[in-house]
Amino acid sequence: MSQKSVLVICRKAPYGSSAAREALDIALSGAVFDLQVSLLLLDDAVLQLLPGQNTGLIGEKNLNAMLGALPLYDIDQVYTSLQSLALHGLEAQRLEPSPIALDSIELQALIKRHDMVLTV
Amino acid sequence: MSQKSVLVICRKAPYGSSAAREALDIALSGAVFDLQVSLLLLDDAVLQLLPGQNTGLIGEKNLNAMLGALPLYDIDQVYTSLQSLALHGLEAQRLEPSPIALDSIELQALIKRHDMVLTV
Amino acid sequence: MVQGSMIYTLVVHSAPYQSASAGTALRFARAVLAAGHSIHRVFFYRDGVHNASALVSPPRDEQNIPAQWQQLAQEHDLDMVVCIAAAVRRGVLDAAEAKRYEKANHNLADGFELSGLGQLIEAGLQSDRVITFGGQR
Amino acid sequence: MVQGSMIYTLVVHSAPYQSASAGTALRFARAVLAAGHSIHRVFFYRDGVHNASALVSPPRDEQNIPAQWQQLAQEHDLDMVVCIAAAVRRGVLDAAEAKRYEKANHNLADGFELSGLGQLIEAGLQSDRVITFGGQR
Amino acid sequence: MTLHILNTSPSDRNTFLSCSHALAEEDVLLLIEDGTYWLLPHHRAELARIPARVVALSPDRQARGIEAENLIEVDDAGFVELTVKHERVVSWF
Amino acid sequence: MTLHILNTSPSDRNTFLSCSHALAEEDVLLLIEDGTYWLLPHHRAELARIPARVVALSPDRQARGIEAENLIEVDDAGFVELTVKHERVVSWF
Repeated sequence: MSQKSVLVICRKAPYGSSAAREALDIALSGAVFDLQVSLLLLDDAVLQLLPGQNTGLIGEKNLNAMLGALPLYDIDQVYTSLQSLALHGLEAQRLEPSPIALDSIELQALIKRHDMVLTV
Repeated sequence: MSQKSVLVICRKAPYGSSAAREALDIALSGAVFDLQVSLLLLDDAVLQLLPGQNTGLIGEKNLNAMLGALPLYDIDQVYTSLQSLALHGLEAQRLEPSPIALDSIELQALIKRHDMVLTV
Repeated sequence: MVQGSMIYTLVVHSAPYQSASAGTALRFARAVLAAGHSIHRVFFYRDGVHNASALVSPPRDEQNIPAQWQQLAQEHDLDMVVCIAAAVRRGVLDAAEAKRYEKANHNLADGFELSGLGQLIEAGLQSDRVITFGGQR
Repeated sequence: MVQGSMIYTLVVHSAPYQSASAGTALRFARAVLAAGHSIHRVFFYRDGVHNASALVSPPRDEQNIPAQWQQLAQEHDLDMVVCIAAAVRRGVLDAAEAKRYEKANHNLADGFELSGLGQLIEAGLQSDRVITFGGQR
Repeated sequence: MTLHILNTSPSDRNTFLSCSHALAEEDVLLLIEDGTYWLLPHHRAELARIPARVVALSPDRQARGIEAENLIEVDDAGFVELTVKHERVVSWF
Repeated sequence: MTLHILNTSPSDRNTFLSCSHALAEEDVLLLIEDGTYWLLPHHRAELARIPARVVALSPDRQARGIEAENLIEVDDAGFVELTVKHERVVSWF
């Protein structure tokens, strides 16, 4: 069997629910099993990339810090859409890790080049 | 203790989750305990009032039929907002049971005249 | 009770992990008690019934919300009621319900009690403030 | 297996009552099998782990989704895996996990198995199609 | 070709917009659960602007009391067929 | 006077709109959890159009990496005080 690729899509903010954390867990699992993993953060999920998150008072782990560890798992690139950045008025270069922002055509191409898509 | 009034607000469609059903259960409970109960269906909850629901194939009970039983519990009036009707392009008189549609001022007044508000 | 103190009822609609509101409700309960107010009842409804599971077992570096409710209840003698209709549908049973439904096991944590929606209505009648913590479909 | 038949993996993210998607997943699984395709695995993740609770006890006039999964699995020898990390956090335990976490009871229904996320990845590799059924925050 | 599945009502504009941006012309959009509310007359014009083909899941539409005029729909077996015909499936919820 | 509590992000326009229609001038809107994303610079202008006073829950804002410029915020004790000062509470989620 040839190496399959998986696109993990998350659309949720980091602490409103466990979605962001559990999307990340899928991405890391895919990487551990030597799949080619891409992480696509759309809509509220771009908020996972806001710097300066300080979760001490709400008793949650800092998800942004966990996203910083993605390169250790050979997930070098995080994607978002121009539309998602515009939704919250964010600039890619001010986010951590800084995502690649795709237009519609590129978004469609990203989906097309993956064998499997898992939305969380 | 004088008779208290409770406003039950639901904003969810009938079958996407159990929210609509469990909002109705609270309203009926309040009525059984002799509270003055008002039911306010906002946003997607107006969709609970669409006639002709046929739930046989999805294995759920017909929620619209259950709403028809509200008068038996002395909950004679269901409220919505003009904004909620406009959201889905619906007319109050074509809905069952037909709700009273409130503008913003009336909505604020409805909230103000209840002792307690429970959102589901 | 301090002067000007109030009586609260809290209604919890979400499970831990499902919505941040499960954690917010717990923080709010602590702050209410710290301010000298009293809590007449915490009522767990909808998916919030999972806050009363004895089997929730988070990793050590994550908060255990059911355990924290239990501890708070013990320290302040809280009345924690879980809607029985919402709970049995979702698989949260005490010994009596387990027997009624012929289940070998039960999982309602100590300190919680299954009862009807009437307990929410009654709590509303007895309280100055009723606050709902929700956050799901 | 009929000619042109496909291998599926289904991923279920929501609990019964939480989202209609719990019911949709079950209907889809039935239709997949009726069409002569095969299901390599049904993987229960996030709040979907509650589909595997042995304690769910709906009123008689409501569908019992966990029981229906069990029946379907028995008829078609389905492999139903529940994400262990998602499950123990939410209070869905088998006997081994109950022992590990020192709980007196366990509640994983027969026919379901707790295992790691690797089982989702492996299923994806073995399947022609992977379909996610979700619907919550 | 990708099958996109949408299960959110028109009140969730954002899920619809993200889904429609991700839809290629040769893709198909399947409306299920509360996604079938997109078939209400009020929402048809916006739905029609989607460049891809749109299909609805009939049991879910019927449950909600929505009329079936001028639309292509499938039953659960047809849902399965759609997943056979498309190389991958993306769920939007 | 009513305290309204909103915990949804600006991507859920509908919850925000319903809440703002229900807000009387003398009411207060408390932003908690993902509702604190309304404090992002991009959303401030729309938030400012609300006729009522707006307050944010500080621990939730800090967790999300949102800056606190020019806004009134409360800690958990302040949240409780707000519920004392208002006759009733309406939660929007």
